[in-house]
Amino acid sequence: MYNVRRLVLAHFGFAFGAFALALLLGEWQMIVRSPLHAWLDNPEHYYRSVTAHGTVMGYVFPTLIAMGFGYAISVTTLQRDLVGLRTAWIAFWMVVVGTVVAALIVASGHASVLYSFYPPLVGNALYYIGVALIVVGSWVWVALLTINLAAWRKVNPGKKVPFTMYANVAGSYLWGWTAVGVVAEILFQILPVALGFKTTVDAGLARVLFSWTLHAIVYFWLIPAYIAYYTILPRAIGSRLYSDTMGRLAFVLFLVFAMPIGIHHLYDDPMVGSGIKVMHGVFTAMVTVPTLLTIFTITSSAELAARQRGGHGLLGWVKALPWENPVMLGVAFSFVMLGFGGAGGLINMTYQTDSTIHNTQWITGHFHLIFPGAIVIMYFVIAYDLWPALTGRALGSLALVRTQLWLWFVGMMILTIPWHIAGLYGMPRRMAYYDYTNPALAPDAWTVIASVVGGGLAVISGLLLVYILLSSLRRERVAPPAYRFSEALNESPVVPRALNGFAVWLGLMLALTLVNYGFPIWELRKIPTTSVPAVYVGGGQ
Amino acid sequence: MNTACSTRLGMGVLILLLAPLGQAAEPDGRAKAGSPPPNTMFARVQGCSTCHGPLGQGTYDDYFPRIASKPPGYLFNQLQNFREGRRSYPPMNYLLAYLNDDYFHEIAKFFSDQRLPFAEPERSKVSPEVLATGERLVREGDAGRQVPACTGCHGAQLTGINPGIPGLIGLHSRYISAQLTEWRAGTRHANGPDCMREVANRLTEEQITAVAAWLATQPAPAVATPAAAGSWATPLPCGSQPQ
Amino acid sequence: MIRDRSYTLTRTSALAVAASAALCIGASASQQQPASAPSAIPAAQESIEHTVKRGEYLAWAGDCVACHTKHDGQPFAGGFAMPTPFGTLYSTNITPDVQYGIGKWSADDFYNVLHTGHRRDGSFIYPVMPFPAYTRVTRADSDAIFTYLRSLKPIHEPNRENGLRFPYDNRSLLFGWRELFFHEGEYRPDPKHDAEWNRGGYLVEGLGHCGTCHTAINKLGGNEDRKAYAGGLIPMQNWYAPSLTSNKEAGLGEWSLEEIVEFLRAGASQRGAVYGPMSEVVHNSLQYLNDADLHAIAVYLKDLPSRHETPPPGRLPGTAQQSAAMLAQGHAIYSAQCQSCHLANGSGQPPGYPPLAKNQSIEMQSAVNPIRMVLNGGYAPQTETNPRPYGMPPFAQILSDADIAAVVTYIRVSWGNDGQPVTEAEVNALRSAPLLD
Amino acid sequence: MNKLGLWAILAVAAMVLVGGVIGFVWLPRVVYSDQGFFAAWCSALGVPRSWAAYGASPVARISSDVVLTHELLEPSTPADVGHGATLALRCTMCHGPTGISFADSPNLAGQYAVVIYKQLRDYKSGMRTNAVMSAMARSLSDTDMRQVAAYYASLPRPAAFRLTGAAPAVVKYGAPMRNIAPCGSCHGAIDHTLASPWLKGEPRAYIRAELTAFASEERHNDIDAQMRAIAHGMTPDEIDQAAAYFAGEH
Repeated sequence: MYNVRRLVLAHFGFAFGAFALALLLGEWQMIVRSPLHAWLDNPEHYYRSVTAHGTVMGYVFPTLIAMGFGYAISVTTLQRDLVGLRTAWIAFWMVVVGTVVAALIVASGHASVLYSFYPPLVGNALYYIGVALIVVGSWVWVALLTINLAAWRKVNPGKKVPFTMYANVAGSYLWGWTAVGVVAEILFQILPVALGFKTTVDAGLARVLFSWTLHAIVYFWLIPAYIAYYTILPRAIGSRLYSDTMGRLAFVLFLVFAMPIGIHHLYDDPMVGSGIKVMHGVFTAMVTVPTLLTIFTITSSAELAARQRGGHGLLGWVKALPWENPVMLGVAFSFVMLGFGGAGGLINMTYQTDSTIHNTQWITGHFHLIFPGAIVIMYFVIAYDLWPALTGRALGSLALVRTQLWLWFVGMMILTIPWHIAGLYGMPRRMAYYDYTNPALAPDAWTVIASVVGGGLAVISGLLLVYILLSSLRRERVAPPAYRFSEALNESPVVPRALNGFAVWLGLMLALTLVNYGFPIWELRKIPTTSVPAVYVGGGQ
Repeated sequence: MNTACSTRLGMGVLILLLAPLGQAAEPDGRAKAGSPPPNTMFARVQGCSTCHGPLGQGTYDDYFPRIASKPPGYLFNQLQNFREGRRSYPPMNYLLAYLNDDYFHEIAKFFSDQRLPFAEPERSKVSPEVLATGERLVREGDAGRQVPACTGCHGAQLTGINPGIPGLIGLHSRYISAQLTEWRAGTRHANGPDCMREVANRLTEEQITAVAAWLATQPAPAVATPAAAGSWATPLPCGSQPQ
Repeated sequence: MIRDRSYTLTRTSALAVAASAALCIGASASQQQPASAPSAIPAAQESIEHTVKRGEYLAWAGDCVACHTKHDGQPFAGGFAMPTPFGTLYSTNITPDVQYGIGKWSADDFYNVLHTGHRRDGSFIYPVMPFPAYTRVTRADSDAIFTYLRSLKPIHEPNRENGLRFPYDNRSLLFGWRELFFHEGEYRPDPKHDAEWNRGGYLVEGLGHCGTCHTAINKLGGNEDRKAYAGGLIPMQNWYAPSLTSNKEAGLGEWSLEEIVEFLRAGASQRGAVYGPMSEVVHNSLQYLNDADLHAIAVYLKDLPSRHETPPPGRLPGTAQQSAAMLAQGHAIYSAQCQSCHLANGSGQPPGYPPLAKNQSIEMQSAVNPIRMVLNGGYAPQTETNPRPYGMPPFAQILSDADIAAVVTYIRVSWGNDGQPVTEAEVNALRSAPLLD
Repeated sequence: MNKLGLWAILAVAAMVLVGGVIGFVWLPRVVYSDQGFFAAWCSALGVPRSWAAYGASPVARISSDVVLTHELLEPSTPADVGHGATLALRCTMCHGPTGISFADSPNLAGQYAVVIYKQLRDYKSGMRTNAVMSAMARSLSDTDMRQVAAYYASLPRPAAFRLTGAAPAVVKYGAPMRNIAPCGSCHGAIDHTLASPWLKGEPRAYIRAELTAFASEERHNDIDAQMRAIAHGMTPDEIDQAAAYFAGEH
C-alpha cells in the first residue's frame, strides 16, 4: 500500500486500542448506574469515566480512523505515494500525545467536565490543550489530503478526481471547518480561564461555538462509513457503484448542510433567538436528502449484485445477497441502526418534540444508535477490509468476524432502545446514580439493566474484534491483490465540473455558516450578561 | 524526635545582662547592674499596658476590655482561667503561664482599686427598636425564655457586685456579644455553677446583639464601683459569686 | 502547667523536701570517695518516706511533671500534646493507676525505660522522652523516683493514641535513630574532677537533660555530640536555645558561681532573667533544687569548654540612607515604647527591666529571641525567691514588621552592641510561632 | 460557473429565504403578536430587551457577592501567614489558639483559605450574620481577610479527628430523589470539590445549627441556594447523622 502501510496501521492500532479501553469504561458506567451495583462511594468517579469515555470515543477514535482511512484512500485512488509522509507521522504523534495528556488529567480528576466541556465548568488547562492537540493534528491531515489532491491534479490536469478521493477530501473539508467552533471555544473562552487570565466564561457564546462543532462532527464521523457504503460494499459483493454522480452529490450536500444546523442542540437555550433556531431546524431537515440519496444508491448497488446472482422479485432479490460476506452483513446492520437512529433524530430536530426528550436518556440512546451503532460497525468493516492489505495477512475465520458484527449489532440495539424508553419516562442523562428502590421508579429499572446486558455484548464484540485483528498477525504472510475501491456502473470520463471541485460547496458552506451563526455569535459577543463566573472542577483534597 | 520534648522541656533562653555603664567592664570582667526598678505594682503590671492601658482603663482598641475597678474576685478568676486555658487567648495564656495565685490576687486588687473616668459610651448604629429590645432584656429579662434581667446580678446600676460579678458599663458592644457567644459555644467558662453559660444559652442571636448594643451605649453612673458583697442575692446560683 | 490544688500543695512543700533531700545528698557526697557515682545512699538504708521525698526531689530535677501533665490536668496523668515535625505525640499516665498508669510496673521496668528506652513490652520509646539523657541516671535514683511515683494517688486517665504520620508511626524504625543518637549507660564520673563537678555533670547530663535543647537538634530530631551545648533553634516552638559554650551567647565563662545559682533558682537576677521555655524549666524544676546541687550544676556548666566565635560584622541592609532611616525609625519606636522601662541608654533597671546594652541575648547571632520578646513580651517565672516578677507587654498587635525590624535592629547595634541587623521577613516569620505548646 | 453549481446556489438561497420567512416573519407574528413587527423580529433574532418589558427583574436577591477567582486560589505567601497569625489572635477566644475550639465554635485549622475568606466577606457585607462575626469582620480589610484565611489554612488539621466507621447514607450517597447530593463528595469525607468547606472534625452542634439555618433560609449566603435546597430536603435525623459523622462522634 505505497508508503503509508505502517502509518495507517499505527492510526488503526492506536484507535482500536483506545476504543477498547473506552468501551470498558462505558460498560462500567452502565453497571454502576444500574440497580445491579451499589451506589458509587464517589459519584465524581462516574463523571471522570464519562469524560474519558466521551473524549476518546468522540475525539480520538473516529478522528484516527478517518485519518488512517483517508491516507489509505489517497494513495490507493491517486496511485501514488503520499506527499508529506513525515508530516503525517508528526500529526499522528500530536494526536497520541494530546490523547495521553487529556486522559491523564481526566484520570486524576481535574477535568471531569464531560466531552462537551459544559462551560462555565472549567477543568485543568492541560485537558483542553490535549483536546486541541488532537484537533490540530487532524487539521494537518486535512491539509495533507488537499496537497496530495493538488499534486495529483498537476500531473493529471482536467482529469476526473477519483470518486473515493473526492468523498474523502469532502469529508476532510467538512472536519476542517466544523472543528473551528470547538477550537475557538477552547482558545477564546475556556483556556484563558483555565490558565487564570480570565475568571468569567461567556457561557452563551461558548455553547453556541460548541454547537458549531457538536453536530457537524457527527457527519465527520459518518463520512468514512458512507465512503465504505459507496466504495467497499459494491466491490465486496461483486457489484458496481450505481451512480458516481449521485454519490458525489450526497457528499457535497453533507459538506453544505452539516454546518448550519448545530443550534438544534440549543433548542432549550434562552440566549439564541427562536428565528435562528427555526433556520437551523430547516437545514437539519435538509440533511435527510443526502442520507436518502445514499440509502437509494447503495440499495440499488446491492440490488444490482443480487440480480446478477440470480435474485428476482420485488424484494426477493434480498435473499440472493451474499450474506456470508461480513461487509454485506455490516452494511445491513448499519442501515438498520441508521434507520432507527434517523427516525429518533427527526424527533430531536423538531423543536416541539425535542422539548419532551431534551437532556433525557433518549438523547444518549439516539447518538449511541447512530455513532457506535451505524458508524462504528462500518469502522469495523473498514478495518477488516483493509487489514490484509495493511498487514499482508489474511483474516481468520469469517464466521468469527460475522459473530463479532452480530454481537455488536444486537448489543447496540439492546443497549440503546431501552435508553430511548427510559428517556421517554423522563430519566435525565448524566446521572451517577438513580434511586430504583423508589417505588415510583422501580418499574423503569429494567431499562438500565437491559442496557447493561447490551453493553456487555458490545464489550465482548469489541474484544473479539481486537482478538480477530491481532490473531491474524500470527498467520502466514499472503500477497494480497492491490487494494482497490469499486468502480461506478458507468465510469464516464467526466462529471459536472461542480462535482469535480469543491469551490461551490465550500462557498455555500461558509455562506450558510455566516447566515446561521454570524448573528448569534456577533450578538453574544456584545452582550455582557451571558458572561458568568467560572466554576472550577476538581478541588482534590 | 527530641524536638517534641524540647518544645516543652527546653532549657531555654537566658537574657544575660552585661554592664550597661558607659566605661569598659571592670578588670575582673564583672560589671555593675543598673538601678533596680520601682518596687510598685504599677511597675510590675506594665506587661498589661499595651492592651488594657497602663492602669487598666482600656485603650483605643475596643477589642480589649477595660479592667480598671472591676471586682477583684472577678479579675482573679479570669487570671486563673487564662492560666489554666479555661479561656483561650495566647498572649494572656503565655504571660500568665508561670505566675501563681498569690500574685494574681495582688494584680487583681491593683486593677480593681483603680478609679478612673470611663470613656465616652459607644454611638450605636443599630435601630432604636433593637436598642429598646436590649434595654428591656437588661432591665426585665425575657420571661418567655427564662432569661433573668441583667440587673438582677450585675446591679441596677450595672456596676457589678463584689467579689465576683463584674460591671457591664464601659464595655464595647463587640466585646459583650463576643463573651456571650463564647459562653454559648462553650469556649468561655466560669467556676460552676456557670450561670452565665445558662443565660447565654437561653438568649437568641438577635437578643445578644440587642443587649450588647444597648449596654455599650450606657454612660457610667457617678459612682461606678461594684456594690459591696452581699448587697443582693443573684437569681441564679453562680460559682463565681458564693452566696 | 499544673495549677491543680493537690499540685500546689506538693509544690509548697517542695522546699522542705528539697531541704531534707539536700541533707541526704550532702551526706552521700561526704560518705563517698570523690570519683564514685554521686548518687544518694542505697535505698535499702533509708526509710520509705525518706525515699519518697528523695524521689520527689529527683522528679523535680528531671522535670517529669512538665511533660507528663496536660493543661488543666492532674499531675503526672499524662495526655500532654507534644507537636513534632513528625506528628503529635501525647505523654503517658505515670501515676500508679493499674489500667493506664504504672500500677503494674516493677522497679526494673521503670529503670528499663529510663536506662534503655524500652517500653514494658520491649518496643522502643520515642525519644520525645529524653531517655538519651535519663540513661545516665543511677539505679538508686531511678528506684527512688519510682517509689515516689508509686506513692502518688492513682489517676484513672486513659492514655491518648499518638498522631504520628507514616512512616514515623512505626516504632521499630527508631532502631536507626538509636544507633545514631543514643549511647546507653549510667553517668561515669570523671576522676579528673571532684565530687561536686561530677554531681553537676550527673544532673546536667542526666535528669536535667539540658542538652536536649542547648545542643542543636538536627533534621532527624537528634542531638549531635560534636555540637554539644553549642545552642540551636528549638523546632516547632521557634525559640533559640543559646549556646552555653560561646561567651557571645550565654557562655558562662564570665559568670560567678553565685550568679549562676541565683539565676537558675530565682529566674531573674542582677545578671539575667529567663523567659520562653526556660521559664517553665525554672518554674517547675530548677527553683526546687538545693544550693548544693545548683552549685554543682553551676560548677559543671561554667567548666564547659568555652568557644569564642566572632560573627561577621553586622551590616545594615540597603543603602546608607536606607539604614539611616531604619535606625531613625527604630530610635523613634524605642523612645515611644521601650524607653520608659529600658531607659534611653539601654541600661534598663535590673532585675525587673533587663538592660539591653551589651546584652549577649540581644547581640547573639540569632535574632529570634529579641524579636520574639518584642512580639510576645513575657513575665519572668514566679519563684520562691522572685515572688513578684516584672513583665514586658506584647507588641505584635501594635507594631508592624517594619517597626519591629527597625527597633530590634536599633537595640542590636546601639550602645556598643554589635548584633546583626534584622529584616522584616525574619520578624514576620515569627508571628505565627506558637506562644504555648 | 456551471449549471449545477448555479442551481445549487439558487436552491440553497431559496431555502434560506423560506427558513427566514418562517423564522423571522411568520412565526414571530404569531408568537409575539402583541408586539410590533420590529419587536417581534428582534425577539426572533434573540436580541434581549430590558427586563422592564417583563416587569420585575427575574434575578433573585444575590446570596453572596464573593466570586471564586483565580486570584483567590493563588497560594498564599509566608508573609500572609505571618500577618494572619497576628490578626487571628482575636479569633482565638472562640476558635482556639491553633484554630481548634474544643467546643461548639467551628474549627478553622486547615480549613481552605477560600472558604474562610468567603465567609468573612459575607459577614462583612451582611450576607451572613452573627452577633460576633459581623462586628469582627466589619473591622477587617480585604487583605486582612485573606491573611487570616491564609494563616488558618496553614495550620495542621487535628490528627485526633481521623474519621472512623462507615459514613451514613446521606453523607455517602445523599438522596437522589430529593435532590440531595452526598455531603461527602464535596465536603471531604469522600472527596473534596474546590471552594467547599472541609467538614471533618467540625463540632456536631455547629454543623447541625448551620444545616438547620440553611433549611429555614435563616442562613442564605450559599451561592444559587445550593445548601438551602439540600438542607431543606434533609430530615432532622439525616442532619444529625451527618453532623455526628463529620464531628467523628458516631
